[in-house]
Amino acid sequence: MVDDEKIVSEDMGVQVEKNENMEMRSFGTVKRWATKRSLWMVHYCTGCGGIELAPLMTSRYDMERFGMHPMVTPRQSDVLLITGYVNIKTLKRIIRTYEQMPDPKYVIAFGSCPINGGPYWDSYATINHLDKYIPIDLYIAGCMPRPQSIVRAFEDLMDMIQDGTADGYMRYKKYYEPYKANQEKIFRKWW
Amino acid sequence: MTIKREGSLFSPFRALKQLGKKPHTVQIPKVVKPPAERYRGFHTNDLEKCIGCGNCSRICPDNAIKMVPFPEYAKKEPGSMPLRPQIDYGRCCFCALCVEVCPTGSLQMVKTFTHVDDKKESFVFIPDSKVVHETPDFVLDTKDLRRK
Amino acid sequence: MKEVDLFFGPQHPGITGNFSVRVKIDGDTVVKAQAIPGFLHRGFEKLMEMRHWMQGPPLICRICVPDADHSETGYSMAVERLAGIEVPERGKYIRALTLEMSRLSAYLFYFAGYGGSIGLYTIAQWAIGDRDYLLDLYEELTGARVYHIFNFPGGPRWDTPEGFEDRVDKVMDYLEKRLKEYDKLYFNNMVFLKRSQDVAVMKKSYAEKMEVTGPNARATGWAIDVRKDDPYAAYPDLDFELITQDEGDSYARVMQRRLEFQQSIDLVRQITKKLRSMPRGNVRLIPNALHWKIPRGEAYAAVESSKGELGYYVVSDGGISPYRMQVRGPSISHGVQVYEEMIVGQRLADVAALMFSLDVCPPDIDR
Amino acid sequence: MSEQEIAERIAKFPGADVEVLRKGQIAVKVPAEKGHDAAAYLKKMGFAHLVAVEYVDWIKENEFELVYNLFSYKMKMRAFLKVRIPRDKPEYITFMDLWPIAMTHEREAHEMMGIVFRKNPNLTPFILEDWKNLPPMRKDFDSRKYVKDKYDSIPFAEGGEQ
Repeated sequence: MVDDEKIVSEDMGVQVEKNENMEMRSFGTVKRWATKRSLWMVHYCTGCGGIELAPLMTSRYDMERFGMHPMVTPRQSDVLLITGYVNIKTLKRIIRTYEQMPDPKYVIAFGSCPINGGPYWDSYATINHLDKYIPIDLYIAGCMPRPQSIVRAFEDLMDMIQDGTADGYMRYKKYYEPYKANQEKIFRKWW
Repeated sequence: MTIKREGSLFSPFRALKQLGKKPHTVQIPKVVKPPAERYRGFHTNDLEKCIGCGNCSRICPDNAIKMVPFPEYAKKEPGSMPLRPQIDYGRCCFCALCVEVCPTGSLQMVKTFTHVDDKKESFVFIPDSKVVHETPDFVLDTKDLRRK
Repeated sequence: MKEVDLFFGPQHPGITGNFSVRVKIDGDTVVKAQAIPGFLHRGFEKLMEMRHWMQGPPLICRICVPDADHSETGYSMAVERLAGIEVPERGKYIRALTLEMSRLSAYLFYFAGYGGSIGLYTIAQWAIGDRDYLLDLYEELTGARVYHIFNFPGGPRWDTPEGFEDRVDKVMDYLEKRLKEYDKLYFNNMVFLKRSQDVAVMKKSYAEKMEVTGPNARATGWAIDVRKDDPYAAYPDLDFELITQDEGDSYARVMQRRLEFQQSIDLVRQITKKLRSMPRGNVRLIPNALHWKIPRGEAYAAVESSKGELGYYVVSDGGISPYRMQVRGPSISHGVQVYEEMIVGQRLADVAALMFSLDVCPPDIDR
Repeated sequence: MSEQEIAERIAKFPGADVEVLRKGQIAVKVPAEKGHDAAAYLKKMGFAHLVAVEYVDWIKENEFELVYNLFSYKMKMRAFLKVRIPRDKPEYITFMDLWPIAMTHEREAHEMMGIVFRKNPNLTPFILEDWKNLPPMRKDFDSRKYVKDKYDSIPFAEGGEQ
């Protein structure tokens, strides 16, 4: 068992190195352009904001015009939407989902609640600052944000991907220890 | 009021008829769909009119409004306080209770609603009468919709 | 054969909201199920003890997300009963208008969800798209799309804008026209019939035993409705008959909503007709929002939400905030125990479909 | 039937303290040991439906109050059957034999208030997960203090700047 784990982690190391090499070449620009044009998001509505995703995904505001589509599994997705407040029971699943997603991955937080608690600022069941536990690339103001705001956020995210400033997943690797320590303060046991 | 209980194999294809219709998709961001007249968006505050009473801060169910000192408004008129509201949009739930209890009517809500940023600090600001928002999207115009 | 444990959700596109079911399957037949709620728990009942009476509606509207107006109104009614205040006549009608529009939008969400869960994605596209016209109306009346924060203790916040009734009627005409197309595409569709007829039959006796309320109970032939049994808002003056079905299967549950959809359209038309003939202005009694004290006592108020009876039990100790407030979410009966029992013996493909057909709303179980 | 007539009929149950609250709502207080009998009596009388089980923490009197919210679709009347149990020993008997749905309500009351219902087989964790603190709906549980101690004390992962 131990040997297996070693092999896996070594494999991952090789993978990371390869990616960095690819970034070094000018091929990176093309790759980023291609990434931003086909963002698939995880079909996971974690809070009340999921209700505004429905008009966005369907005919009235039609998200597929931007090359975005809900994907049923996290392993094929690029974007994780945190749609509203995060309960501690959900946070565990969010972290699991986030860690399952392949690089590059982006997180957009909806509404007031993930920023500073929102209406549930004094609730014992919801965390107030989501960015203590996972890195977030973009915040959207509003309760709920209107579909226009969400579309704007997607556009901004695409611009950020093109610039290379949407680096949440790299920050997660860099600050992995503090992130993990914060997560462990919340949960007594993992599963 | 009963529905015929019979199915047909062609029922699913009836949707194809919709192909000839005009789409009802709102083509944002190319087309701007302005919000309604009563829409509760971000706040504006007439700093001259505001008397710093702090009613908004007390009624806020989310503890989002903090009164911050403004020394230049000190002793301007009797009964006014040198304080002005600072609003945290990481707390605000856009209920407009603060607008309802404002005795002078200086605190208002306007129709702009978009603020997207990667910095958390940008969600806390002191609303005043001119600058609705830090990002230039408060003009509902197609040209301004791209943040560049 | 070997039995397999399977986790359904919380990250699963077929699950309503954020919910999880742990099923034990034999082949693809479910032999045991355990519902795991709590992913949307926010502790409303605790938070309300720390808010003033008037600060309630901005928070409490979040109990059931697709059906926010019923949540606000139930709370407001309980507070009104405690304080002994009566809403002005026009206020009652505007309140009933928002409630019926909320029911329409929740039913459209329901059609979309059930259609999506059995593979009819066109319906999901249509129904959610049509729901948006109702949200536009809401935006015009209340100033927000989803959380309207409109029905306060004492009455609705504002009067209707000029010409609003005509625009409501226009949208109702549109929805009625669309409902005919829905009939052809959805309610007569072979896929829908095959997937829903004789699936998960709920008997009337079972519904009575397990205290199922709302459209699910009426689909079994049990004629109950809070609008009739414990009338509120403008419903005593409105003319409508209860609709019931007899079969109690998934088909009956969907058809129950489809028939009530038509009924709600008729009710909205009655309300707008009445609103036009009324003098404008007096809609709300405004107590002092900052220091409003409610006499000691307790009260219960229930509304017929799109999922069933949504009730609020409010206790006051004479202070400026509730001493205790408890919510009776409609899904607490049909979302946990009834769902766990009804799913046994169904196919795996129906786990999500049954959840939609019962209209389980996880946030009102968790609160 | 008016509220007064129904209240008089309920008052025939020994030990019941009946009060008409308002139109369509009657409160019935009984001693804790007679709660199950009173519930059976009310069920037989026509209050056949258990809408919810409410639980109130009266911390000054050192008691928990359980409110069985009953409804009669025939009489169109609600009855709140109230029993009080001591706060130090929060135990009560389950009403599952009268209304099967009481299982879920009692499971919730057990989790949120810490009341143990004897003979209820399913008092497993329901909504909360890994909860080791006081049951959250108790009055002596301070949510704001808990948030301050638990969530606000956690530092930002990326040096406090972000």
